Amino acid sequence: MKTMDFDWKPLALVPALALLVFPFIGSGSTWVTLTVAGLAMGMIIFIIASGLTLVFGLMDVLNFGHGVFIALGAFVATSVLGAMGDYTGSESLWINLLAVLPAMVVAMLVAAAVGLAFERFIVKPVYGNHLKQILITMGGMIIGEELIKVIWGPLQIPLPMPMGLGGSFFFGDAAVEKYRLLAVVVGVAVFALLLWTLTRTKIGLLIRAGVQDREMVESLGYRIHVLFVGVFVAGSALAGLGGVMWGLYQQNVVPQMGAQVNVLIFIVLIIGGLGSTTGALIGALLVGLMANYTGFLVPKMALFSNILLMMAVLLWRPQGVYALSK
Amino acid sequence: MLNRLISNDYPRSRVLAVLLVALLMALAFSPFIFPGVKALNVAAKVLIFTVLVASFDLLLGYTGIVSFAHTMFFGIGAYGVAVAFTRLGPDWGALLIGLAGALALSFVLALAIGLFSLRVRAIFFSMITLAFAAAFQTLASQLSEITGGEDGLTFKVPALLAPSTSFADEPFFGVSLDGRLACYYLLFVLTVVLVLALLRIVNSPFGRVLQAIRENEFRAEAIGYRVVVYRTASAILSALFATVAGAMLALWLRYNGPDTSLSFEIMLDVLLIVVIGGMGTLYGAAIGSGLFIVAQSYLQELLRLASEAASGLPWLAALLSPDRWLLWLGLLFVLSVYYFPTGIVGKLRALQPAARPRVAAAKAPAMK
Amino acid sequence: MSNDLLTLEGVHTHIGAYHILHGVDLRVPRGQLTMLLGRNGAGKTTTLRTIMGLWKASRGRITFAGQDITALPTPQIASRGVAYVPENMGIFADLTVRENMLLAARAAKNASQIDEQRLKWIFQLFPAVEKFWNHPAGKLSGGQKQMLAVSRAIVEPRELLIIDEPSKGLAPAIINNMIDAFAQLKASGVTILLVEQNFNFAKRLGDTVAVMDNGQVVHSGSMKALAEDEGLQQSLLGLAL
Amino acid sequence: MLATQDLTIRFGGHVAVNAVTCSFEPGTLTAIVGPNGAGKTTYFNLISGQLKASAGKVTLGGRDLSSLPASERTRAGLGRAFQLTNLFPRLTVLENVRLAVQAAREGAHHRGLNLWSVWSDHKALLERADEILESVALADKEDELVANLPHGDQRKLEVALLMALEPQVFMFDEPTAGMNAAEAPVILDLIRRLKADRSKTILLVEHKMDVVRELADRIIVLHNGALVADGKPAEVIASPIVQEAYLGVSKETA
Amino acid sequence: QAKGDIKIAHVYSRTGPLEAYGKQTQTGLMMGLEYATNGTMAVNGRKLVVIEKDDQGKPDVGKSLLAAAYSDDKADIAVGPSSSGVALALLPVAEEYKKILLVEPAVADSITGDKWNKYIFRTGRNSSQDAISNAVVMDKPGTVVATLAQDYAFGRDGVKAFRDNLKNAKIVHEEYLPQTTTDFTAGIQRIVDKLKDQPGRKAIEVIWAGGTPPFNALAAQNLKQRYGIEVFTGGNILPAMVSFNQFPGMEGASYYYFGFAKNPANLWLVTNHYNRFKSPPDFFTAGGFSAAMALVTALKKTNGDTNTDKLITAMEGMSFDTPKGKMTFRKEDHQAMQSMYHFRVAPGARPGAMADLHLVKEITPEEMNVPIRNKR
Ligand SMILES: Nc1ncnc2c1ncn2[C@@H]1O[C@H](COP(=O)(O)OP(=O)(O)OP(=O)(O)O)[C@@H](O)[C@H]1O
Ligand SMILES: Nc1ncnc2c1ncn2[C@@H]1O[C@H](COP(=O)(O)OP(=O)(O)OP(=O)(O)O)[C@@H](O)[C@H]1O
Ligand SMILES: [Mg+2]
Ligand SMILES: [Mg+2]
Repeated sequence: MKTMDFDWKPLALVPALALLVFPFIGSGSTWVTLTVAGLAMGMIIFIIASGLTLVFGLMDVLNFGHGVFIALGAFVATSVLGAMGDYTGSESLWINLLAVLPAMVVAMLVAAAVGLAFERFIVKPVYGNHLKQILITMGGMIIGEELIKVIWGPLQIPLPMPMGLGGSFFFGDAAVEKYRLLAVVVGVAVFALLLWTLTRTKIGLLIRAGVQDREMVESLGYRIHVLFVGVFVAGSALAGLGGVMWGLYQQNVVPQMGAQVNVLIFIVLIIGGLGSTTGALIGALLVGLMANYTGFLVPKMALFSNILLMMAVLLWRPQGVYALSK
Repeated sequence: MLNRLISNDYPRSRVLAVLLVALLMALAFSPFIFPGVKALNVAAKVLIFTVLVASFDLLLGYTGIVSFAHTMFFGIGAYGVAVAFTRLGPDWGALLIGLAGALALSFVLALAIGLFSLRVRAIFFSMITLAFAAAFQTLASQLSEITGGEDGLTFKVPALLAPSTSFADEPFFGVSLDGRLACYYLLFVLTVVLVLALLRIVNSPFGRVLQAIRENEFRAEAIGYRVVVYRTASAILSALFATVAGAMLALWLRYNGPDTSLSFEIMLDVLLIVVIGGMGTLYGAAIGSGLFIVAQSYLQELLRLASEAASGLPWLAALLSPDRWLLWLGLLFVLSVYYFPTGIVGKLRALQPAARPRVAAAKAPAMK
Repeated sequence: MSNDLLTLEGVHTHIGAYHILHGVDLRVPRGQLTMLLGRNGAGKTTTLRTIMGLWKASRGRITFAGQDITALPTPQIASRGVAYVPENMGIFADLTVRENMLLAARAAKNASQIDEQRLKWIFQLFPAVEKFWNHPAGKLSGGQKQMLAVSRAIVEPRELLIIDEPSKGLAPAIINNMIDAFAQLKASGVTILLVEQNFNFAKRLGDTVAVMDNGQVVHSGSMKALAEDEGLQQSLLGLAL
Repeated sequence: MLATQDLTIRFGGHVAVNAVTCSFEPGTLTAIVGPNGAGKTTYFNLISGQLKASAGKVTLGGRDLSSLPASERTRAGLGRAFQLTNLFPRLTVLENVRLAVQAAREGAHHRGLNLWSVWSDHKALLERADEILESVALADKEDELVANLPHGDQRKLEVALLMALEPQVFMFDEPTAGMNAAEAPVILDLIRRLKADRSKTILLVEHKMDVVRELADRIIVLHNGALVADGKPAEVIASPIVQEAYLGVSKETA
Repeated sequence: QAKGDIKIAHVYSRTGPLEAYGKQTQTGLMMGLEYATNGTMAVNGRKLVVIEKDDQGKPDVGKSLLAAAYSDDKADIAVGPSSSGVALALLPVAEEYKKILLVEPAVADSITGDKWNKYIFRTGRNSSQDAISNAVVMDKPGTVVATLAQDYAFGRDGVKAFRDNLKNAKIVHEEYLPQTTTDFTAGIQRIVDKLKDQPGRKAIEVIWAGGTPPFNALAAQNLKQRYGIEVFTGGNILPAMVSFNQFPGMEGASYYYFGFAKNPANLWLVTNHYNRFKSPPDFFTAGGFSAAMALVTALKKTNGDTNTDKLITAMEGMSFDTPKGKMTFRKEDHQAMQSMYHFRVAPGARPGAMADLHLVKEITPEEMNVPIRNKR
């Protein structure tokens, strides 16, 4: 009665890629800058994708509206941080964090609340039907984006980084933006929390079972709907958090930002394989690294690096790096 | 005769039949019933979308493949014609060369897609096509030497179809007989022919196998159908029809650019029309296109009126602002998936008491 | 309180536009094994699903342990002590056998918390469950899936077991085991409602019997009476036997 | 003649079918029995091409089918009904059968590759489909959507599809499971008629021993993937391995 | 035949990606008409009516809307659109209907270049004017420059025009990044690797429109302190220039900034915009305003006659006042010659606050040699 052995190969992809490109880049400091920035970027991508990993991976709901929650989180952050100018303007990192933390919390709460409504009115009737999910969540996405425009206006709004978080740490010639390190910390926390919930509790099992045969799970006495709502809300909240991180990174927000990241997130999930948090993390890290390396070595290909990466992974494992048996 | 023309596939609902005839008549006489440039543009767009959506329905509704790369073929058709006219000048030879080139490219890509669709899970496949469509659009705007990049291509069409050509000095029933009108009727005839051809295909033995594959691919293989072959053929056919629709678009607009024929918004429109009209029924494509395009074209005007009426309530006025027309389109999207899971055609057919005359009608002679 | 653990009174069920059950009356006496027989399409499965709340009764009343459960949602019905094995077995194909069992053992947080005695008992009845413990359940053979489905229903003590055709696809040896299992369960006070096509199986186990046709119960009585009464069997032959 | 030679499949470490060599003559009905999980369905899957063998060969009339996909094997004459019902749920009963007839028969419909005729013009197919539905007593339900059929009728339709394929070799996987005693005879009659034809090869997986006793000319026994017994029904049933491992006369089961 | 209303169709992005730009233009246009007609909204007794058309940023939509405006709505003259792509598609429509299209604010050179026809006028600046003024700002001997631009026609044309107009400084590297780039690490790294060991003054010229501009990423790298690399760029709309404040002292050349020009029109615009919207006018507000002033000036010259040929004659070579001072439609290609502004980001600028620019010098039209690219 043992669980299966852990599959290390995909995990090794990340260092393998980094080492593989080293000779092409030549300069050590450039390599360090690119690699560290790429990994940290991967972490940010992981954060924005993590909510969808939950919802798509566990509940098999392909939520095209996920991007809206990202945008929502970012817009809420502009309001919260805007109201806390004293804190963001301070040079002290700790006081800055005092502003960023509430922004994150509020963004997550708002996204969660909207997620609740989204689940009830949009997703609930279409569980188990991918096509309808795609259609209806796209409708939801359009509505959400327009509502953001109604509330915050259609314009790009600046979301300035708090003073203390700007700038970089320098190690010789290599530069690492401070903000990216914060992203790594947040990303690792999200990852650990997700992993714990999914592997140490029955929740993950129940949801996977519920997706395959909802009636049977109910017949066993579980209120699957409550669970589904919970997961969806959690996924939305994570998207909200991702929105804050993404918005702060770009330092400006536009209502379309959600739609802009959707494809990226999907690619990460495909690479990672359905339902695997670890897979999503690896997918995100690979995407982050790959973007920087191709951007440096063959900038013309940078636009297509994600797709090439995805194709390569799918040729190796058609179900993504960590596929559940299907 | 009619029977053969529509491949024995009757609307199976009196209301639907009336709607279809009304739509056909409206499109046939549109220039005379609804004068004005805008109305003619709307009518032409209905024609083009009817072909595009019907071709997509072959893939989605009949074969059960969810692909987001359909606009890619639409774009290839449009670019084929646009590039040919730009390079070779506005004559019919250019049109043929452009269309042939586009069809060839679509064929190859669709073949690849069809084969690929078998390798990965369906849901993966649709996400991958999404990424591909996005990449293709980027590619089109990157190759500005050929495609005109973001700015697209503006070009001239053969004299017969150009707006400046006039066939009669006097207007006919208030409509000037110019190249624009000729172009409209070219599109009209093409649309009728293409839709009837598609109708024949979905009602052929081949079309029936596609439905079986949609329902249960595994079993279709087990009773002796090579799923790869049928799926790929369906993907290719659907792509070729979409390519022609794209060529029609370019011919009508005398312009093409990445957003015009490749944008994801068009894909969304197509999806929505398929759903509103009713998946797996080609008539739905026609009815859906008619309704949707007209609604889309006049929604902003409608909202302007509504928002003025609601000016007492600022928040409502903000929601009803014509600038927020997409909001209402999105709502329409959600509601139609909610309340019209089988689309307009499905709803209308369900209203008709004689629910299954198709089999009965087809079988009656066979029983003797 | 009556001796009936479960009663259905004049239950009607519609599925979409179809009217399937036309006033089903059924009593399942406490501590007994009740067989529900009837030809294909008689409405047996529909009756069971209606009891479980998976389809809602459009008219009539269903009570469990004296309380009205007609309008309760499925999870609440299950939580009152009802276990259900559906016709299609309801196996979670992507989960392992262990995970399937763990979900059925609602009190257990992980596999080691499943009642060991009971698990041993199940392993002995259905060896395949132990053998494939860490395998994806979707890969099991047809009969193995059926065993898993029944195992899930009995991994925790329940008051009422509702099972739709447990013997289908099982090898004779396993059918024997299953009969043993039901007998043991019954002895421990569990009430069982079985739909069964296999009359031999039914004969050996049933205390009471109800025969359905056209969405109604057309006969009910004791199994013994039916088994001995050739004439009755004859008249119900087309329906059930 | 259908034959398998050293047919084997492994799933990870588990050998589900282990070097089974056996041949089946036209005109005989061979029953395949064995405990649950013995590998019977998997053996069928290997023959009809749903699974690729790890080793071994499948031949029909001397022709090696091992590398062909399932659809080609069906066309070569192997017909198969499934243990777990596997139909086209949102098509009508008639359409399900018609599709199978279309797949099996040559004709102007080119086995479904004809894009330019109307399906209902191919009347012969419809007639044949009707005939088959009559024979399994489903004719009155031909316009129903399969999804709405009760389980028992779906089992019948499963058999009807097999009939429609008009194969050389008929493989039935528990055709009467979930069918009641009044309905099962329809299917059993069909099998009897096939048997009477004397030119068809029939393979039957069945757990109901009375059915096996009555129909089988020969029984083979699979146990843990291996062929452990082969012979006349009476002998095989009496053999200790069947008595113990299968019928459970002694309590030892695998 | 001076009777009836004068219909002006304004085709712009009320919705779509350029919604923000389009709305500024519309506001500016309306305010400009108001200012130019002294609030009467009429010329020679003929009322000016603006018909708004939403092109959604789509060339095909814009095309059919403009055709409908000329033909169905009988518009006398059209203004717009927001995007260059749409503008290029509109040009033939104006020719087809033989009506004037006053392009504002689309910037592509080809609009008044090889795609031009005689019905096209433009009040907006073109890419060359942008690039030339930016070149003027940084063109000092001994300067080595790397450009950072978006990889599409706008970016490449911009760099080309910029390069053509540098006399003294030397371009050592051109970096093109996808329009949608959000992570600039690799691109900046490539530039830094190229520039850091160069002698002399080192500069990066950023040519970026829309999307996420690279300024934050550049700022985070401390390039000035580490390698002595300076950053230059053109102006932008106010929200986009918030990130400029991370580079106190950064220089560049801009089309408009509300505090720069001191003339009655700008004074009126800034005051009234503040009063009505509680914010200063922006880039495209000034553009719309200029277009309105051009129209009214032309109509006054023809005494309210909207005959296209008369208008063209009136407008060719016509000078008119705008919030940016005097502009003149060059006869050859109908491009409005206008001033640009050499600016410097205020040394004490606070990150996150609204952009705070100081005027270094007005670059007058005479100082810029804007090439004529059309064929007449
Ligand atoms: N989803 C459905 N939609 C419409 N009708 C249905 C549906 N499911 C079942 N039916 C119909 O309800 C009737 C009763 O079906 P039910 O499955 O309850 O029969 P059953 O007695 O369990 O038969 P079996 O022994 O074959 O399992 C049948 O006539 C069937 O056609
Ligand atoms: N795809 C697969 N992956 C892994 N194991 C499999 C797979 N398919 C079948 N098996 C295993 O192979 C064995 C044989 O299964 P099979 O379905 O052939 O049994 P069977 O003899 O038909 O049993 P039953 O009478 O219960 O239908 C089972 O133990 C099953 O778990
Ligand atoms: Mg049943
Ligand atoms: Mg089996």
